[in-house]
Amino acid sequence: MIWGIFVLLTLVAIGIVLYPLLLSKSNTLTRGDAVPAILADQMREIQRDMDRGLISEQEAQAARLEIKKRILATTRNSEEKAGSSRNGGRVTLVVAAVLAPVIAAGYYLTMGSPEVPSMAFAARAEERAQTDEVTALAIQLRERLVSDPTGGPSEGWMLLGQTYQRMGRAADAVEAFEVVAEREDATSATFSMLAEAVAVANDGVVIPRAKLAIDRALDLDPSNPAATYFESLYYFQQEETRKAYDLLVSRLNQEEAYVPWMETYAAQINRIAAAADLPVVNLPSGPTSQPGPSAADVAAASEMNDADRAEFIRSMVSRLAERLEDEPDDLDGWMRLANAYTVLQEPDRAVEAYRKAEALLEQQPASDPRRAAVRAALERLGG
Amino acid sequence: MKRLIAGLPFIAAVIFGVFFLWGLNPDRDPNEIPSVLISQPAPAFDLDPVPGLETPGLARSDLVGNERPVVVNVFASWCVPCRAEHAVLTRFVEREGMRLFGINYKDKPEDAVKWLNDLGNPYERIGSDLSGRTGIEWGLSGVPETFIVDGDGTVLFRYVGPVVGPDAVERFTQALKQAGALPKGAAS
Amino acid sequence: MRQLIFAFCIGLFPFAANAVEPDEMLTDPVLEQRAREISKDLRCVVCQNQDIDSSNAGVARDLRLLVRERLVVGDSDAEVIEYIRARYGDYVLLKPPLEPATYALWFAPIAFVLIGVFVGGGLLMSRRKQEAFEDLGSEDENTVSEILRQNEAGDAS
Amino acid sequence: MVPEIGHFALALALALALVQSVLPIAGASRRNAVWMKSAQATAIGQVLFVAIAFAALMQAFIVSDFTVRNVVENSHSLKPMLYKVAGTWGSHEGSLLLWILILAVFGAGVAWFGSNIPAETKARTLSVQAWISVGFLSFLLLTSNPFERVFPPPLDGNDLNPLLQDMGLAMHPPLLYFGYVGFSIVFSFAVAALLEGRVDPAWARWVRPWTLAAWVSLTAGIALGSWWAYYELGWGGWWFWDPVENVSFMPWLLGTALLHSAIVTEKRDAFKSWTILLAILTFSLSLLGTFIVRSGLLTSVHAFAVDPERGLYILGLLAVSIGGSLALYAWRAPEMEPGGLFRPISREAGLLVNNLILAAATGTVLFGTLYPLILEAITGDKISVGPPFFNAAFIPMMLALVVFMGLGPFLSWKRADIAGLLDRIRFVVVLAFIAALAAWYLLNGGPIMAYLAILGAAWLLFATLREWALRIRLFEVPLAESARRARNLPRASHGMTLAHAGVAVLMMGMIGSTGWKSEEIVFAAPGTEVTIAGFDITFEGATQVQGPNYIADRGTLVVRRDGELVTTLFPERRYYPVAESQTTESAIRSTLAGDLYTSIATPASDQVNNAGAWTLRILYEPLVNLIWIGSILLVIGGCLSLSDRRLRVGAPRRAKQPASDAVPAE
Repeated sequence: MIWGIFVLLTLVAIGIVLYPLLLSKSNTLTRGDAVPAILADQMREIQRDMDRGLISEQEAQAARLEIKKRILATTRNSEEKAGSSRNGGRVTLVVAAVLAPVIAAGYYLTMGSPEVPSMAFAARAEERAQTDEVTALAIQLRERLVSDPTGGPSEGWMLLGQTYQRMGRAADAVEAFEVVAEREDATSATFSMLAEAVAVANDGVVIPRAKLAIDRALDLDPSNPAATYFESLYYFQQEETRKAYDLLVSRLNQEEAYVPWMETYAAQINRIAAAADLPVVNLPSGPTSQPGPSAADVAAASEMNDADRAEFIRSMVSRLAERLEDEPDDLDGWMRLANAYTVLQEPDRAVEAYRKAEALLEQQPASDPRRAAVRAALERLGG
Repeated sequence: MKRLIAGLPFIAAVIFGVFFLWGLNPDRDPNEIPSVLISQPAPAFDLDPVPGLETPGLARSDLVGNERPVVVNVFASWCVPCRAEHAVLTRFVEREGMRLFGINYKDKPEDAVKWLNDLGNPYERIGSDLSGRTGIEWGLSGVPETFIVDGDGTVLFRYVGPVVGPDAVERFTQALKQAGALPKGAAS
Repeated sequence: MRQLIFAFCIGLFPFAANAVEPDEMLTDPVLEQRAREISKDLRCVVCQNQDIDSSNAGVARDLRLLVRERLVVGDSDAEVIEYIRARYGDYVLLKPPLEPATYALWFAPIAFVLIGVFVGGGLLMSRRKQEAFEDLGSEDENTVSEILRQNEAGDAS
Repeated sequence: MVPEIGHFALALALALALVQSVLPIAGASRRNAVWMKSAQATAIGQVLFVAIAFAALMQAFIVSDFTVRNVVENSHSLKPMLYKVAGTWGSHEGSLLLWILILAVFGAGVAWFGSNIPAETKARTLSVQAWISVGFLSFLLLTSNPFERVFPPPLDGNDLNPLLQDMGLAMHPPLLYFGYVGFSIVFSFAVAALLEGRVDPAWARWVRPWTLAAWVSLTAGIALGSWWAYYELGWGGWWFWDPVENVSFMPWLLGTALLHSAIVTEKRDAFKSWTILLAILTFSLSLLGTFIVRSGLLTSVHAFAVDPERGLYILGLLAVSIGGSLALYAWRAPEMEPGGLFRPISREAGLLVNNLILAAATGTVLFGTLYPLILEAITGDKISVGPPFFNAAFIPMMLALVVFMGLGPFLSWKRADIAGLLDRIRFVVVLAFIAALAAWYLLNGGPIMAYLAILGAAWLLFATLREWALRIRLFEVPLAESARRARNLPRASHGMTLAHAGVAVLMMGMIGSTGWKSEEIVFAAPGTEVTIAGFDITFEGATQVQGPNYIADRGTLVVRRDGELVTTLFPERRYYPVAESQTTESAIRSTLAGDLYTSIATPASDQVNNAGAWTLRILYEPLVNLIWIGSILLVIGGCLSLSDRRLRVGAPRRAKQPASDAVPAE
């Protein structure tokens, strides 16, 4: 379709260039024709002015004389050149008619994006509805967590924080993560997400408060890639470029196989490298989609725009579910999924997920607090 | 003569063109406002501390008689670029031994206190300029601005806008070194 | 377009203010009038090309207050302007002072007018000689009237 | 898909422009009729393709297609439809596309309507026009592509600046561009004439309608911009001598000079090289304006993002077009024969003075606008050149101009009869003085300059009317005869009368609103009363109202005079959350005698604010509407001249009928 229109436009352009070939040869207007017409009009104008009494007979006479002289001059001038008009050069015209579309097509093929579809705002209602839904869900989730007398499950707060973060409401995300950060069950990821949210809330600056969270995150898990990422960002902002660079590169080198966050790492390393004239890194191309939101996804989310974030949120729950299909032994994963479904008000699925978690908990010591949590949840859900 | 007159517009156009080319120099900021303070004594002022902070207030007398030049930074919690700059200034204080004084410009004290608690407080002294009058004395055109003041109270350098990014930091570092504001043997 | 800069000002300064406000004004109408006039000649340093009298920026308000303060103390208009200039330099004066650096600016209009007088006068003098009336020869006269006749239809309406 | 069609159409337009920039002019020098004729088709083809591109961009704005980066950055789904449409030219890229569209429209206009222009002249002119097209199309495509795509698209746009969400401003750029860019074709005519080495009365006649069309649009555009500033910015000013205003004003001043000097060229075959120079310089100043607005060269309040690469590209275009044309001028102009002779007191001399004053005024504005840059380049000092300078330098020149404006139409060509002239204007001079003295007596105060200006405006108005009365012999012959004479006058003559009278009216508006403006600024709580210019205004409080994409504080002001209700005004202060900016919507009671102008704001001081008070700014601007009325008169006058039949003297048909001595019936 689009190429058909391009062809049509091109044909029109070719037709336009070739059009003079259709014209008759003789009707070229020359100066000798055009100028006296105007001068004659001026003669009439003088007559009219005289009739109106605006100029005297003597003035009119002088003016007429001037114009007559001009008419004579024009006639003589054009007589000299008359008759030399040619009608050749048709080949040139054809060449131009061919060349013009070639230039246009050459430009367009390098600069155009014919593959990108148009998307009118009105046609994207579904996309919007999903975003609105996420917003509504976040509100519901928050209400439930706040009204929970036990302060709400940490997983719920984490989910809320991540949702806020992806909605671009970093300050709210900080609040949510901080609830968990003060609890016993805070993990390394809790702190690295908190650090990210704090940084995003402060225009991307890793302020001391964020640095504290990073330190905690690395204490709990020195291999947390998101924490290292933000630690590096901190040093980068402190103008300690070399340190920032080395941190990222050494963490990258610890991995043997491809993991998705490497893309983010590589991008940041190369940014630093460009600023500080250091060698760039090239990632071996790996699988492009790995299930589950990883820490680096979170890091990447900070560089996303709002729309990307919205997309990210929507897919989060389903990605988690998909991942758990492949990794059915992830206890915390099932807990988180169950919680998410609870919030999404899909009790059946929530129950199902809690059952999976319950099964896995069989292998855990009886004192594991998660047992109680799952039992309580199942009771609430009537499962 | 006639030819000369006919050529005048062309010559004028070329002259204007040269000025335009100069004006397009990317290093030139048409919004930059020159300072009259450079090489002049720092203005007289005496500011109270920010209520709720333990950091003492700032007056002109604090800028005089120091063995090394000191840095005066005008900041405010409502100023977005100040956050980014804060980290850089903190580093200069912690790592390079720069002495930093602050003027808290038209800021609510409680906001300023919270801001400094969040970000840390690298300032030796902070004067609270609630009315903005001291800002005018310094010829302030926006926040943040950073000055280097010599031991005898002469303003040596002024930086308009946040000292953020390699170019700005480089310029600022150069100015600090030139002024001798960093202790000898300091790192970097 | 001017207001785009306001947005900029609001970003830079905490309190989105307005142009002159009643609480800034002096009770003495003569002094107030002088203050307004002075304010119109002072440039708001954050809002490009705007005088402090109409600027909404916070610093413009501070400057307006300062101008009035100086007037109350008894400064002359020139002294007030000098006071501000001492802090912000020539840049704040919307009416550049007459000094060597601005001679070219201030004398340019006069120079332009003088050039005009010179060129115009020269032209008028050179063109004033009386034109000789030379009638066309009869042959030319015929050519012309033939052409005129051909073109008569062109516009007859 | 649609944006891609637009993009491709632009590429085709560039290709056609390339053909048009070479073939016709080569045809003109080699006398090849086919090549020359190709200009007409390509010129019309160009406008077709650029219009397709423009329509494609507009469609993207209308449906909020956020796969187009330009739409994302300058629109929002919630924006009212009208401003979505206006968003098409709200950005640098879109406005440049509009610029190019208008460029193509003028080229096509000459191709379509210029049937009375000889083929050679037309071919050269259109080729030169195509050079400009090639320059700007390549600029657009290489540095500022309006059809850049984003995929996946963001959910919503970043909004257009709320200040631009205003009818006046939405229409202001297209009109202004029509003026700016319209002078391009005059420029092309001038360069073609230089290449051809000939300028004559016929040339002036061919150029005149285009000059007029451009001038009328520019006049309307500037007036509309000024009007917008007046009611949108909230303090009742209408001209600020901002660099951006200046760069649109300079082509207007020179364009006005060109309009007048071309008359001399047309009537008397004189001022030829001067007219050519004006034609080149007028468009050069338009280009300069484009450059300044888009390069960030000067500190100005301009809407376009600054990009040094773009600045360099436009400077390159400027160097080629302005430098090239002026070099050509320096080379060819001295060879032009001087035109007819005239006496120091004659219509020619009057127009010469008019031109010199306008040129000096343009030079002053140009110099004042660029002086800070020049000084900074030379000494590094930064200074400001503001309204006080421009007022001091510009106003006296304009007053001198007004004197000659009144005088000029009385003068006859070649040499005027001084005694007769004095006889005719004596009465007018006396009347003007009486008017000024009456104003002095009645108004009792105000600046001396204002009275001088009143004298000037009165002189101009009376002189213009007197001259018109003379033409139709008003009161000398029966009224019916006068009416017949008025009908028979060429439209251009009425046009001149209207335009000159418009200037007088405009001046009165300016004088009234600057010299006798009154102002009250108060903190108002509900119930506060303010008295200004005979109006008693009661503030009844403010409420918050929700607009389509803004929240506003709306004040209610009841206006009474002598106890009787006059009107109720609702000034607003709007906050646009998406764009995070505020606008002032003043409420104005407009009458011919003056505007009661009100605006509302939140007080700067928290203390006052917390006490529930608002800052009310109430102005009375006497006669301010005369500024717009005068501008409208100027525009109507221009349009009348444009409709003059003489501008369309057709191509000669070889007359078959015998010559007749009869005066053609009119």
